[in-house]
Amino acid sequence: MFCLSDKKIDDQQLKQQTLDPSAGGFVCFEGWVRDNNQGKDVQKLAYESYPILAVKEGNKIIAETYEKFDIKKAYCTHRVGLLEIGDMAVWVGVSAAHRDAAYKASRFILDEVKSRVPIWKNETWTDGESGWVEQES
Amino acid sequence: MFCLSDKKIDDQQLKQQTLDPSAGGFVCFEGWVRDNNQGKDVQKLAYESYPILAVKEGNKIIAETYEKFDIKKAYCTHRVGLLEIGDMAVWVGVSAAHRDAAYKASRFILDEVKSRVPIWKNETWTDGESGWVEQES
Amino acid sequence: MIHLEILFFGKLKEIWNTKKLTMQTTSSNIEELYTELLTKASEVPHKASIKVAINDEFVDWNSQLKDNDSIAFLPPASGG
Amino acid sequence: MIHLEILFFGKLKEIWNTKKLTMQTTSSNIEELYTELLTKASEVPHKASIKVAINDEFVDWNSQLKDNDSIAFLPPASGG
Repeated sequence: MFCLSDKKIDDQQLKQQTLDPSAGGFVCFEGWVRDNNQGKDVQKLAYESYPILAVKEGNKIIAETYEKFDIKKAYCTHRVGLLEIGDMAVWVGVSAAHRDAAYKASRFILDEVKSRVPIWKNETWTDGESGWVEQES
Repeated sequence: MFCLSDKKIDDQQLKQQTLDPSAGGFVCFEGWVRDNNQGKDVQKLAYESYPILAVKEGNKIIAETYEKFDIKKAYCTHRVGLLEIGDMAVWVGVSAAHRDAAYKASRFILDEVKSRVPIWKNETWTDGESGWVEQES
Repeated sequence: MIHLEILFFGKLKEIWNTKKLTMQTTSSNIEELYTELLTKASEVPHKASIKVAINDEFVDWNSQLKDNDSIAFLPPASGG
Repeated sequence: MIHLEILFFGKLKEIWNTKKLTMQTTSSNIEELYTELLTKASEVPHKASIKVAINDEFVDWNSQLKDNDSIAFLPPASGG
């Protein structure tokens, strides 16, 4: 399942949802707000989203993941709104019988979410300026 | 750092050690004892190790990881002794500025640990039999 | 004449200086509507990178418009 | 004659029916020692998959032995 959250992401709860007694492997990715990005000192940032479409597209990605990879469970939550340095921006968790599927599915979800889910990052830098950030490769 | 542990792995503490304010991504792998393996129902299992050599080889892998990938921190802990279903057998965590390095370094550590670190799995099945398990591909 | 709601996201809000506007138009598809909207833009955006949605569904640039549609223009995603 | 300690791990413990033995030998390297030990094995293991350590360091099969060395024979790792 894919969710948007305007509060701190509860990664422990998400992990509990992802666990499965028949799964031997669990891969999780967490993206945090760094104190710097693309050479600038970041003070805080905001993620804007198009909520209905974001949830729809995110869940389409999760459904594709279940089709493409031999996994047990997959969850992804993306934070929106105002975030501080060190806040978690995105959490992706996958459980699977074998490690290869868990790694590949996790990476697939993260890459697809970054490129397809309508969410946009606006950074405020320590010099007081702010701006929309283009996707990094 | 690579460690062996004969007690339950404290993944929360390991994660705290791996976090880094300049790192934007964190990838973690957890391997659990499944209720089945290679078609047999597993009741419990034991990991035997050659402790001195295991710690030496594990830390050699961590050092290679820092050389090969642009990462901030990497930790791996492997459980040894008697484990129950659902216990965590191995934890690998990597923090990095970018997701690609975090994923690749995490997978590298896991694969190398599985193939090079002198640890052996002995499973007890629900039919009462037990045996040494060959590495899965 | 049809009545439309137009939504802009991310940096497109700055280019059109609004996040939402309503309008009457004779444009019959997205392509024509976009050309019409360009007259109100403060700069010309990189069109190839823009995605379009009608009523909360991604659609093609040649999609037809009908009365009371809600059209969204989306710059490249930058989440994660 | 040198005095050695031999350690077996994993399923090699079952093949040699012990996890540790001490012995006197005239074998001068690992290769010779292994051939000598095969006479005490309950079955012939897959040699190509066995790794060897002397005094807690991985070594080659042609490594020389000296008095009081501790030699370990390790089947393929199966951790993780």
